[in-house]
Amino acid sequence: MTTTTAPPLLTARDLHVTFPGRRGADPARAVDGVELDIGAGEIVALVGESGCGKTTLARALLGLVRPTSGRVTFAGTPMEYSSRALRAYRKRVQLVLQDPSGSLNPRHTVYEAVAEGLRIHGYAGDERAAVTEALSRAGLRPPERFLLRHPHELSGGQRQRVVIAGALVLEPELLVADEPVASLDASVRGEILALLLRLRTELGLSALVVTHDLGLAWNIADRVAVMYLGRIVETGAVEQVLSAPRHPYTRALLSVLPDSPGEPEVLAGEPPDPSRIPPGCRFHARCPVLASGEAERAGVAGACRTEDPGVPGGGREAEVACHWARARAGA
Amino acid sequence: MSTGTGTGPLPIRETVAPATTTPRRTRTTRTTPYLHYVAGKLAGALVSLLAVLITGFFLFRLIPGDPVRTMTGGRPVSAEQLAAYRREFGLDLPLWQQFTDYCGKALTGDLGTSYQFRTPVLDKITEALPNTLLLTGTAFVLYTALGLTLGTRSAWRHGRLGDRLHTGLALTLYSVPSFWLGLLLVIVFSVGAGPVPGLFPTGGMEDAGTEGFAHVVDVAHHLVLPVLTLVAVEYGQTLLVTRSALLDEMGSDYLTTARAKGLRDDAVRRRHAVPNALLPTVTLIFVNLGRTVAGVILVETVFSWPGLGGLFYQALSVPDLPLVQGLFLFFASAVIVMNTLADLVYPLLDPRVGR
Amino acid sequence: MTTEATPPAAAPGPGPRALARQRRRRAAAHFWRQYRTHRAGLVGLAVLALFALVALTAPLTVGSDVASVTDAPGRPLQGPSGAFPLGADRYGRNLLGLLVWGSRVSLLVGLLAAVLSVAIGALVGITAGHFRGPWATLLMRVTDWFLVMPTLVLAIALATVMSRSLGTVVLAIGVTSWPTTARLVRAQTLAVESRPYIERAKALGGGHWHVMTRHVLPNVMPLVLAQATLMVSLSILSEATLAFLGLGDPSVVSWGGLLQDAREAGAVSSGDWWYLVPPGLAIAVVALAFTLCGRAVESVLNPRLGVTR
Amino acid sequence: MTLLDVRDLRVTYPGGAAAVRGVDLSLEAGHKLGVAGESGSGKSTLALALLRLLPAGTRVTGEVLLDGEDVLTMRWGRVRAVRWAGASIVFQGAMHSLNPVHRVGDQIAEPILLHRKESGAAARRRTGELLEHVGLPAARAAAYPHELSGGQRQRVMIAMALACDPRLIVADEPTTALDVMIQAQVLRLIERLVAEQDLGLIMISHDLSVLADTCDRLAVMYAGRVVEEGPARTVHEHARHPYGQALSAAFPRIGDPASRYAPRGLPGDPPDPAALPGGCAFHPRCPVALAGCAEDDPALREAAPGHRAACVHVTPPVPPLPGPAAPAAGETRSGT
Amino acid sequence: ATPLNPSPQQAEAEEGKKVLTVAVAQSVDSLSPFLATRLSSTSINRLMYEYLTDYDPGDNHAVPGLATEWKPSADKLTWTYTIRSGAKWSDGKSITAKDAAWTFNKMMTDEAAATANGSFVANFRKVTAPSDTELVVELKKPQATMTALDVPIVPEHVWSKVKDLSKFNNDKTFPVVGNGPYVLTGYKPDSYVRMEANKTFWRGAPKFDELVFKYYKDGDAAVAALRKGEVSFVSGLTPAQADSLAHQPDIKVNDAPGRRFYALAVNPGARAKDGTRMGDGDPSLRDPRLREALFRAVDRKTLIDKVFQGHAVDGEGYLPPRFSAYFWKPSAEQERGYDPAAAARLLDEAGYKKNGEGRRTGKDGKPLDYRLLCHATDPNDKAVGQYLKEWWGKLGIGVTLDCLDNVSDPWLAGTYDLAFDGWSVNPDPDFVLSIHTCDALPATPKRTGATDNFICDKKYDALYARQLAEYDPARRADLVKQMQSRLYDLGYMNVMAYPNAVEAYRTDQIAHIQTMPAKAGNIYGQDGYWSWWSAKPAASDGSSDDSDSTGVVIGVIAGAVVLAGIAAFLTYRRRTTAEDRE
Ligand SMILES: Nc1ncnc2c1ncn2[C@@H]1O[C@H](COP(=O)(O)OP(=O)(O)OP(=O)(O)O)[C@@H](O)[C@H]1O
Ligand SMILES: Nc1ncnc2c1ncn2[C@@H]1O[C@H](COP(=O)(O)OP(=O)(O)OP(=O)(O)O)[C@@H](O)[C@H]1O
Ligand SMILES: [Mg+2]
Ligand SMILES: [Mg+2]
Repeated sequence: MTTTTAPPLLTARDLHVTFPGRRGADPARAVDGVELDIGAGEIVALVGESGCGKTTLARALLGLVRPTSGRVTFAGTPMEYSSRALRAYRKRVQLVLQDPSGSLNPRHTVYEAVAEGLRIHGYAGDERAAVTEALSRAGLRPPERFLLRHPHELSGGQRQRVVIAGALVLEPELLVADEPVASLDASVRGEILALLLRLRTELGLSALVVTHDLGLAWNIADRVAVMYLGRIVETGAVEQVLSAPRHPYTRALLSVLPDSPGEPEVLAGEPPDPSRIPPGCRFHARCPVLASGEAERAGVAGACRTEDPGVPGGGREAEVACHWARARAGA
Repeated sequence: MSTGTGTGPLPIRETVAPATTTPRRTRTTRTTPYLHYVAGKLAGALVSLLAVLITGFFLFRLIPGDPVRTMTGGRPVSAEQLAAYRREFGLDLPLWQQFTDYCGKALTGDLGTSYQFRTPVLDKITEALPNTLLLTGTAFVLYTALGLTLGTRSAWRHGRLGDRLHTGLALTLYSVPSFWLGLLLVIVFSVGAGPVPGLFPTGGMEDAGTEGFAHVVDVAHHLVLPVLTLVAVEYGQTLLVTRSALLDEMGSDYLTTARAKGLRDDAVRRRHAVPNALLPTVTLIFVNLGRTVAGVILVETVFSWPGLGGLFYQALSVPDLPLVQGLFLFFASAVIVMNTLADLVYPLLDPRVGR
Repeated sequence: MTTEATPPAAAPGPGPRALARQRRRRAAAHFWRQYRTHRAGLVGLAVLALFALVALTAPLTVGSDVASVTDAPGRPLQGPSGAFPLGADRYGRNLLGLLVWGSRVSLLVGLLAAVLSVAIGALVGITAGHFRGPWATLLMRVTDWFLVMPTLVLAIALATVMSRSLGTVVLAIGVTSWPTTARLVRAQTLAVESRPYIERAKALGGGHWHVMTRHVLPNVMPLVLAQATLMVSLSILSEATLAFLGLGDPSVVSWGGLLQDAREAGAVSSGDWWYLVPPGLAIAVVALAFTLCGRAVESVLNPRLGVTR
Repeated sequence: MTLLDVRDLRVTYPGGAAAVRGVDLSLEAGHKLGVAGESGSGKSTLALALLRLLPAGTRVTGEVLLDGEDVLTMRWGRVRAVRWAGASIVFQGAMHSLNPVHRVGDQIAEPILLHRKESGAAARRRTGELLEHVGLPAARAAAYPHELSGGQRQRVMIAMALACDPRLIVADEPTTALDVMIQAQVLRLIERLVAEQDLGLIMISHDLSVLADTCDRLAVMYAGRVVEEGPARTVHEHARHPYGQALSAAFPRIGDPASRYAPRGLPGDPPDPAALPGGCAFHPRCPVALAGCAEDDPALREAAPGHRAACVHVTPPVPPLPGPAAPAAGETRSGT
Repeated sequence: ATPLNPSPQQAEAEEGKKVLTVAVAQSVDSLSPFLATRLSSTSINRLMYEYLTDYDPGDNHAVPGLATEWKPSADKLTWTYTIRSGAKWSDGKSITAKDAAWTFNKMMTDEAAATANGSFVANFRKVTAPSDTELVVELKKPQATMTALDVPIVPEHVWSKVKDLSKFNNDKTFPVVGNGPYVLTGYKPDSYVRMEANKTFWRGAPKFDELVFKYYKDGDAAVAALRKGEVSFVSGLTPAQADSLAHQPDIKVNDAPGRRFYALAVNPGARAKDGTRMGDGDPSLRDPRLREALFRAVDRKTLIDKVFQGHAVDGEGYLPPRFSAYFWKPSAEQERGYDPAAAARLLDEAGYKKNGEGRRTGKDGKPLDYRLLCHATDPNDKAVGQYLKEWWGKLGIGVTLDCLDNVSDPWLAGTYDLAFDGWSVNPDPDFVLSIHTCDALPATPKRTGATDNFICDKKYDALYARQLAEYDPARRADLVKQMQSRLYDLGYMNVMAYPNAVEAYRTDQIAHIQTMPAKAGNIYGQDGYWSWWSAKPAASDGSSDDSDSTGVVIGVIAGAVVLAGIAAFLTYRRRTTAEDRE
């Protein structure tokens, strides 16, 4: 996809989401200063390990959790949290969840599941026509065959298509997909991803795809944002970030993929805890570059431990929040 | 706050997952979460007790009529005497003051004086309490043991003949009114019916004038039928709850793991399945004490057992308001206390809760 | 491309209303097919049908005259005979007729109390499960409190402070027995609320009302239904208990009332079993039948209960 | 002698679902066999059948020779002795495979006490060693499962599997529920342990690339049957069965321009084991199915030395393959 | 006897003790004679403490008790009692007039002591004991009931130590010092009361060595216990129980005319002494013709046959026939016999016409509909209520049965139309007569009076005053009969029946027992201790004990077998499960 210079469709500026700690624990800063732009017709992949705040960010973008601070702007207007404004907003932005089986009410037929959005928004036109069209667009053809089925009568891939159809029927401008294929079978996965790509070409839909699977980003995304502990630490075009990662964390993520060449850099320790974010660079405690002394050699070890490397802008330029990477680039 | 179960009617279908949030991974320190948990539960219990106290007061103020007149039971009483009674029972004070007095007294264990016995209510309660404890305690131990054993067996071999028989019997006995069963037992085993001789005493707890070992045997002899009645109507509940709790666990992967380790079948059941199935059951058992309390009222009435249930029945038919109110408070608080105990014990059984 | 070509579906198919009807019919048929496999449930249903028939036709078969004491045809406490298959009560009334007549009150009170209790429980449960914050906490506190109260003690207390009537009995049972339902419904509501489709409904723009009526309620309904069935048996038992304790309405004939009459008349020790056994048996059988039906309904709706790997 | 030899294993569940339909496998000691396949293809069923852990009422036929001894015909007492001591299993979800109410140390020690008849103290010592072996401090023995993270729990499972020094370990999707990073940790750990202790390993996964990276040989299952079998790399990179091809294409190699903006998948739905299509079970989804595929169910055929596939397109003299990404248009597809 | 044998009879029989066990249904409210009001407790008090005078079991005339002689002064205001000399308390101390004087004075000065029997001393001016054998009571007004002072005399040397009589229940330290035929030796609330024979009782020691009142909440349990010989005596039998026991060997059913009357009371428009109206009784009931019509529709014979099943006597006058001296019945023209047709006619004449629905309407045009207050715990009330409802329903008058646990509130407040009423009558009828005087009305609506159902009639009051001052028994009896006649004519109290006292005892345990009145009298709750004092043990007392002990043995064996069976079953199951599955 060629980059355009039109203003982004959705922007998140300095977004924070903090969950109060339970029973005396510290509050969890699940999203901790995120800057992100999604342009019209762009597919952005948000990757990161488990618990880094991807889902929370996605929910915040939809207004399902209220950010503690920061702002989300959609098509130039800042998001409001009154229920009326939210409803209008949610007509234009749709969410697709990881687990299609769970996303469908087992008591609703496919028809009802798809028509739900229309009913909520008081759709005036021909409901049935809209539903069948959305279904066929999502690849369930002929749609009549599916209308009366219940979710349990569908395969996983079909269910995810129903969910996508339910989102499409409202003709949204942006689709936020939270791990849309993670629970699907390997063989079905490609089909759904192909569908997303097709929708982009056919309808000009933008998408934010949340995933922990870098291969998925490679498959469909234009741009990738790597998230670590509530913050985006590296962002840039897919080819660039995945072929020449600059942040040690991105490197490590790529290196542990089975097919990747070279020795895997397995990060020690458990996934980090958003209620205890380390000072300085939030990655420094697990950073292999710091551990191997390379950062020391680059003269940034001190900064790594004490200085926050900042937040990369959410725009199209490749950026990285790493003292060492910047030092190298500068060198 | 009690864990998510009901005193219910039929707990078979209770969702036994502790409804209170169970943080799975709070690892800040070892002890404070438990203390937090305990504090929460105790606070909850206190609130409940307070609610009981308030209800106890106002519920019985709803009764139409003048308590003093009830107290004198229609005997000719001079106005002076009535006034004296009113003063004695604090009924001449404004309602709010009666309420504060009542609360203050209740907190110090003074539940007022029974109209009919002219004895402090607390004395009547402490007098009857050991007898009730003996009856319910014995029944409780027996029906819990029976319910647990048969329940686990039924679930483990569910669908088999034994399971069907046990569940069937449990359901049937569960549907039988306890007082009716008690009466039938009296007819058959006390009065003697047909070839069955009257084996057991018809009522009461003891015969006058036995001492020592003979007295123990005597009481045990009197205990048989009431306990049998209580056990018969109550064990089904435990059985069914245990059974469904265990059935829920039956498909669990950790059981397959245990089998894969080469454990024998009954070791898998005893060591792995039962402890997990027990957790929901334990809460339920405690919560169901409320039901047992109710059952005791009927059984004690049918078997002339000199316990709290019988006392309650007597107090009701007068009605002896301070006694009814006191017993109400007592029953409710006892159940609340038991539930709180269960809540406090629960984390000791289930490491996932309250840590 | 996903699905192979099939004979094209009958052109512009039925409208959404018709679809919904069709679906409901199918669901009912499916339910019945499943239910049929539960033998105990079928037995329970048959028994209930029988009792319902007996109760409904009672005005035709026995008529309200059976309850009349002045026209009582038999001798007091007359044993079973041809004319009096179950003997006579202490007024010389035909016990079989009374049993039939009493089924009306027992079933009615049972049903009403169960409906009341389940309605309160469902309302409280759904609200407490859906809304968070102080309101839900308060509701649950109240529920918890009612839950730990010895139900019968509370019901007795209520029946004592109110006047003797069927309404009182219904109220006393209904008002004291709802918390179990509330608990269950709340747990179910919480479970439903944590399902992703609720998140999806919210993301589609659905509000509280939408979520509660379109998603929570339909998912809770089966549970409520099963619970109601089980509750009936409990209510019938409670009614009998209250009547037995003398807290019922003495001027209507109910099974519990008959038992109390029997006991007051001293039927237990004088060996007049026909006065004592049939009403108790009727209570037990109906309660059992409702329980069996309830369990069958429950296991149809929640198959996990019965089957495991 | 081969450590494990499975011959014509068939498993039918009580409901009539034929979950495994004639599987032959063999594994030498010290080797690692990967079993791949989509959900429901019968991988876990196969694993359970090896130790006769299937629920009562399941019909199992064939032979499972463990060190020459047929597990399926053993007395129960012997089966219990073989379990864990001869072969152990690391189950799919560690969260659920550990008993939540017992400390993990006790759970590890349980098979030791049972099979080795060791004293409590010795078992405790061994438990500590095992935990340290898998990279956990011995003190964690006192923890309850819920106090551990997913990766730690999976390591406990592995430590438990090693407890009685079995000759064979079956790892059923040991990493599916885990994060990429933890998955890598666990895979390294398994590789290391297998290499150190000369164990036989059967690893089950749906991720062909993971298996190819870890195992020596790969078997691809479809609808209860092995449809392709051969050296891991070869199967991953040059699969001969159309299903194997689809599976390996599902996980793109980063940097491979061919897969950029070109996700590949397999149309159609996974089959229902209770109502399998006739002929080759794969034919309804097969992009290269022939008319005869609906009737004949091909057996495994030699595609190359040590590499077999069950597809009519496979002929022993290696023919040029139809390009995996370019199935000829729909004309070969059979209608249903 | 085996060590397993807990039977008290047997245990005592070993030592040669004869035990009489009596089933009681009412729990004891208090054992203090100053507080006890229930029949169960006053009967026990009667056995513990002697009164000044007793009633003859034959014809109820006063006979010496603690007092051997008594005489009024000429002005009728001073009574002098000679106290028996030489009699001793059970602890050996002598009984003197001082004890009696202390008892009465305590009741006159201590409000708590007046709780139970205060009415007896209400008219006393002063009580003194000039010597050990002389008790002098000075009255405010003449009082004919001075030989019917049912006041237990307690030992001063024990009771003067009690601090607060309102809290002292006399049930903590045993044996309790007394002077009656039995001495209280043990009490377990709601279980039993145990008494031993007082060997030094002046009238002679009882024949049984021990008397146990055993508590049975449930009447059926008590009857079953009698059947098995667990108890020797049961009272308060229902007709069904009596009938079934009648055929039992070794059991004698004693069906004696009771001392109760069972009546239908009408609210005459309740009012206080100051004239203020109370309650909300239906004004139409003040019409005597309506009341008569109501009562003429009551078929007392059916009630006796069906409800009491013959165990009652048809009600006529106010006092039961048992008290022959005072018994009165209406003359033929006075009598309101059963005649529904006449009743309907009366109503028609009085202008209570039937409306379209067949219901009688009152003067205000509204249908007549009355509330009938009944005791929820009394089966007879409920049963009779059913009949009344149907009978009056046929007349066109509606009735709602208001069955309450606590009837005293509406009763005392006058918020009822009709009500069931009934009193146990003492040998001296003064009390049941006094409750219908104007004087018994409450002073103001806020107060509680002694009145029964607010009847206030000048003519009746005059007769009452005359009889109270009349010390000649025959003339007094005549006045009492006139009062009953007046009461009958007023038509506010309609006695329907005199329920019998239906009791049963084991003839193999009790050879003989005194009834009161001697022929056709009752046993439990007599006006005196005659029954328990006179009861003679049967010679062959013990056959039941054997069966009892075999019962225990069989019970124990049965229990053991069941337990063993369960254990065997469980172990068997365990073994099979272990093998046949994985
Ligand atoms: N409602 C909540 N209350 C408290 N903490 C929460 C809540 N939701 C999420 N968190 C915490 O916030 C952090 C980020 O969670 P999030 O679900 O966004 O992660 P994720 O990147 O989507 O992880 P995964 O890949 O596992 O889905 C986690 O540590 C989580 O525990
Ligand atoms: N207890 C059972 N009863 C009936 N059918 C079963 C049972 N267990 C599994 N099956 C069926 O057998 C088939 C194979 O199941 P299995 O669990 O072996 O698949 P799998 O390859 O391990 O899948 P996954 O990747 O999802 O774990 C599935 O279609 C499943 O539905
Ligand atoms: Mg997530
Ligand atoms: Mg599996």
